[in-house]
Amino acid sequence: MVEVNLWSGLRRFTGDLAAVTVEAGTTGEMLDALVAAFPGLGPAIAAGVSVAVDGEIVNGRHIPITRGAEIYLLQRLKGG
Amino acid sequence: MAKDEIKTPFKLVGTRVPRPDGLDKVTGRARYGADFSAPGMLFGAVVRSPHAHARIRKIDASKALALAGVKAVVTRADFPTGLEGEKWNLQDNAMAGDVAFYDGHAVAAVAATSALLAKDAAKLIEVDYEILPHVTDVDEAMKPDAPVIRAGAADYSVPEGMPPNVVRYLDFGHGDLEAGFAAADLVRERTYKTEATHQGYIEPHACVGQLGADGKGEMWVTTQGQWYVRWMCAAVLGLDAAQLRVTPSEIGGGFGGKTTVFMEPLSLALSRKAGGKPVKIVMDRSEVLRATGPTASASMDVKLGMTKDGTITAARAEFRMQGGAYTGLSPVGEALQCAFAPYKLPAVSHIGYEVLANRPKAAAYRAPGSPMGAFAAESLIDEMCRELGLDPIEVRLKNAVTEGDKSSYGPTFKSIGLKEVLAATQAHPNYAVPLGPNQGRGVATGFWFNYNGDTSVSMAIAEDGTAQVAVGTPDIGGSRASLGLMVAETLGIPYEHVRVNVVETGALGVNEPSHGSRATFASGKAAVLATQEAIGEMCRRAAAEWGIDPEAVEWVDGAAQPSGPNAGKFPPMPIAEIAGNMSATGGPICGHWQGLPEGVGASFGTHVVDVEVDPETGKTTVLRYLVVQDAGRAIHPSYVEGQYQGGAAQGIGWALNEEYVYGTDGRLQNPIFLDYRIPVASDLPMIDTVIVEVPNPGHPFGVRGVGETGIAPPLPAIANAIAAATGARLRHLPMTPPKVLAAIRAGADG
Amino acid sequence: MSKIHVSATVNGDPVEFLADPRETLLDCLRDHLDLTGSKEGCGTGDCGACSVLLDGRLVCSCLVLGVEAEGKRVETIEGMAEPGGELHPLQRKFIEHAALQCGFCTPGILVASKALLARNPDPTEEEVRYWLAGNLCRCTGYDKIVRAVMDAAADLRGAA
Amino acid sequence: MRYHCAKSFSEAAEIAAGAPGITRFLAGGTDVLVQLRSGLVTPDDLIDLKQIPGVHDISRTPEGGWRIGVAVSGAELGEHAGVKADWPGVVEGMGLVGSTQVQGRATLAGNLCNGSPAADSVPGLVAAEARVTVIGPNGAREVPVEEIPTGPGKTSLGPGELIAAITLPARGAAGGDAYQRFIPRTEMDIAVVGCAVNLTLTGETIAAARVALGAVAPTVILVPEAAAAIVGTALDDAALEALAAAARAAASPISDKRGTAEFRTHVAGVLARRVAQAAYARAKGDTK
Repeated sequence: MVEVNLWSGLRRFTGDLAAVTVEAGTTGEMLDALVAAFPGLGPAIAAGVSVAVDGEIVNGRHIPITRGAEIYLLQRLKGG
Repeated sequence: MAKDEIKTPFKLVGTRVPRPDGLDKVTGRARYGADFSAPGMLFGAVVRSPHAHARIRKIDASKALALAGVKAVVTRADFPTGLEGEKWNLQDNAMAGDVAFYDGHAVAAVAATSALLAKDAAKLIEVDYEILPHVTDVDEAMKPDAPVIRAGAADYSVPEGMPPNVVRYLDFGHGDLEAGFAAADLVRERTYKTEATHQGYIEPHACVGQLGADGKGEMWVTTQGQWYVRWMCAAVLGLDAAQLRVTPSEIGGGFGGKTTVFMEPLSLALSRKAGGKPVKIVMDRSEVLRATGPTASASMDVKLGMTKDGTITAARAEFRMQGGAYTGLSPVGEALQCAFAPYKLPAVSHIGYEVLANRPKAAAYRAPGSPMGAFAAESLIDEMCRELGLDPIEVRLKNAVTEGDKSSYGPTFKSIGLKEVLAATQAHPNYAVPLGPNQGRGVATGFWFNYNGDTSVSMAIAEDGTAQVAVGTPDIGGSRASLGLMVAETLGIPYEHVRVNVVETGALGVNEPSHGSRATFASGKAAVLATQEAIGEMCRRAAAEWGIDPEAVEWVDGAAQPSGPNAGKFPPMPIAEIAGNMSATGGPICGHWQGLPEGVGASFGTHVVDVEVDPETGKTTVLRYLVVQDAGRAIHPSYVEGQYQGGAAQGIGWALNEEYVYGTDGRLQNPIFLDYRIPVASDLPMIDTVIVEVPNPGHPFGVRGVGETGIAPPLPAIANAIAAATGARLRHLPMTPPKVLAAIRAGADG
Repeated sequence: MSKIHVSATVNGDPVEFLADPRETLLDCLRDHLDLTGSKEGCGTGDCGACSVLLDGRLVCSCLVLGVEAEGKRVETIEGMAEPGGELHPLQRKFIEHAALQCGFCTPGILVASKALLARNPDPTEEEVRYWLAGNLCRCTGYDKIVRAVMDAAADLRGAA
Repeated sequence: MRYHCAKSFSEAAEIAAGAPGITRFLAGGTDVLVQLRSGLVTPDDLIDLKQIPGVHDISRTPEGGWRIGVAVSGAELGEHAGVKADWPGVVEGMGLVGSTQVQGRATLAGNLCNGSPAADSVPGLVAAEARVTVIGPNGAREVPVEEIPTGPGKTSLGPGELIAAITLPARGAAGGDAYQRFIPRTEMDIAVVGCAVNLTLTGETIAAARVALGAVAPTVILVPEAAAAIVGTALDDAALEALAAAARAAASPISDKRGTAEFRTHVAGVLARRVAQAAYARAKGDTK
């Protein structure tokens, strides 16, 4: 199980939960599990989110997530 | 890679070698976007809307097509329909459909046998417009009764009841804001505005595109990312990506503005319609300013709480930014995430609005969003430091984040060098120079995440033991030199024995552009990993020759040598010998790495500027400038300094003079360098630099990426210096003489 | 619109080309003579990337018509190094000081700097900055450019 | 566009008078080419004046002034020790037009005929009481320089008329002139306000003065009230304040992308003071 920290604007889709716990071994599984638990998150995740795992903003659905990892969803970042 | 695995003693990394493309670039041989020609080439010109917002009733190209030598005209009717999201954005921005959304929006394009003829023909294309109401200012565009630019463009994030031009809403933060402000001794809330600025690269966009009826195409183009050009052109035109081969030219500056397409798909569309003849399109400067991607303009509220000793107790930011008539390009999220990133905050709230306006589609510009956020947040921190009589660097040190601290935007920081940067700033002699009358000193800090991105690098050992490296990130500011240094260091061969080639899309897997300060980090890490693969192969070849276990061979100083129990049994086998025999020992020796290089390291910087303000005219002169920034590791210190200096100069321009000026008719009033005033040589002093090195454990040499952070601090640093010199606080960029004078005359607090 | 025949000397070599009267000298150098080292950054004389010497005088070639070159001497970046390839001290110093990043403004700045040192072998920093005020560089912040020019000047004085 | 290379002024005037469409004369070309490139003005006939004998010359007039040919570039003017010694204000005004590169081409006459109220060389010429030689289908005439521009982009030159030369009067003893402009950067900008002052002294006292302002009205203007404020004074603080007030009063600028009317009016006063001090110092013999 990993705890996923959501940005405030997403709470209206999660019954005001700021953090959601899901079962996931990768970033992709984590995003899918979020949408399964809270379908209202679907459009947000489809629109593109950035994921920070243990303080590092990662790209892609393949990034492994270990138990107890710090996970944040961030609004999508663009390069410069 | 753990921290202790970072190599420290280097032979080449950290030296100031000549860049490999230097000779071509000082002799005029280097070929940039407009320097390419092909046999049978036609020339394209683009017809652009003179209106900020207009329905296109009819386009009549008959007079143009009647001119001898005119070969093709394209309009939106020549492009596929049914695109969605960013693909539609790119297509509609490249060529307007029913509506022109901004002054300069392309509405038609023509190809002819000469550039002059194409221009003449463009003038003969008649467009019938129905002028619509327009809005260009972000605050005006936010009003409920503003002209609606694109109904239904808002995404999931926008709650019911917001004004019609709000297309994205952001809301994030943590902690108890009310308690935070209650714990403060001083709470201040201010509003700030920044105007749109352009990246201002000196090389206009240019390309030669060729597309046959068989769907196969070629493009030669100035770009930060050839694969981005490929997917974007393929999307806009409905082509198969792999059938389009995109070759990047040398690039005359990009700063984020050459990470997308504008007229590139038009050249391909014209070529296809002209029987597959190549079509060259070169923008002029006014097209660059009117119709490529500037950055957003912003309107920002910031509220901060601070105790008497300088501890920040709470922060709130509400930012509104327009990024043109299309969604997704206003960097409001990044601005919010960067604004308070340098500080430990028990409570913080960020609110953002992305707003549509009748302006060109914004593009990335060096640390997108960070300069605006820094301007608002760092100006207010400075104002409060002055009010409380506190030293601005001490206050920043007191609140500075370090490894393990929770960031303002959520995640916990890994290794970062902000405290080291602040300490180096405080110790620098510039911070102690006495100031004269009408002079003031300003300090500010900035942040950029840095970025990795899709990366694919191949390298190969040549027959004589020299090495070639194929990378996909165009060299904008000396990255061939830094990549060459890292590969040579890894191989243990002279720097001159490595050639780094920036290659076309057919030669590697997908690479993201040279953006996000990623070229030296990501292509560098990939190049080192690819080189290690080739080294592994060379060790295996040596082991086979010696008849020992490959595991018992190590690579030292450009040669394979037996290690462990076999140490000293055989003389080292140098790379030239292994390479010379490669054909007999198993064939070519190559290395490759592809993926998303993990381990990005964020970079903080602090700037100190001294200015003098003419109290009679409000004109600001920059007397002294210092950039201190954490590079992680400077592979080529001269080009790291160059990034610091260039970022500072762009930020100085943004702070003092650069802005998009729109008339009441919605037309851009300053589309030439005469009036879009970037800094000239006589405007600036020498820009002093200090490279702080807190190595990034995520990179084999400790690189963080240095390109972007440096543009953020100048905006607030100069505002803070002007406040120190005059007592007047400027909260609306640019700080032009009329604005500064008005603020001075209005009293101490404008 | 008929073209006009133009004879000129470019980098010491006699050249001939046919120019539309609307074409600038920059267009003619780039498109008719394949000398693409001079760049167009603005077309309005504000950026200096097209700097050349016309009868020894520093000008923006985008502000000169091609037909005006008739009988004149034009010097461009392509003629700056010795015919055998030995670089001018300015060119060497620009590489040494990392005075270029993207390199697009570099040809114009080198040509302009050469014109400066021809008339002022020992310029101050301020003189260099004002002389080059019409050569925009967006990458470097000018610091390393000014240092390279001053170092090249010192080099040339030493060599003289 | 037809390109003509005139061999004499009368030939140039003849071509121009006979040309049915848009005609432009090419002296330095720094405005004409920009307009051509941007598509703003594409002349039907472009008449190059640079091959006409004498157009590159700067010569002494019998009265002790200077006659400056129409094709003399800013750089050539700046290198002319004689003009520089007599009329440093005129030379520094021209010297502020554009970059070093533009200086290699731009001319006084071109700057004047472009009709910009912000033209940097014009206030100095007006303050110096320069005159221009106009040649046209009906022969030549001499005109005070301030009568040439009539509004933004407009001149009083008739069809077929062109400027052949600009004449500066003799400097005379104890005189000095100066020009300064205000721009947001240090170089490469169009003047937000420009001011030229030309004065002569009797002892410490200003005997005569002319003050001209640029970019505060539809044309460069001569401001007799500003001159009156300093004539008879030794440029004391009261005179300087009266000068500044007169300059502000004479200013009727517009607000545009380069500056607000309020700012321009204020800076007109500031510059008038600063420029008068510079001219006064020169008249007293301070070099530079």
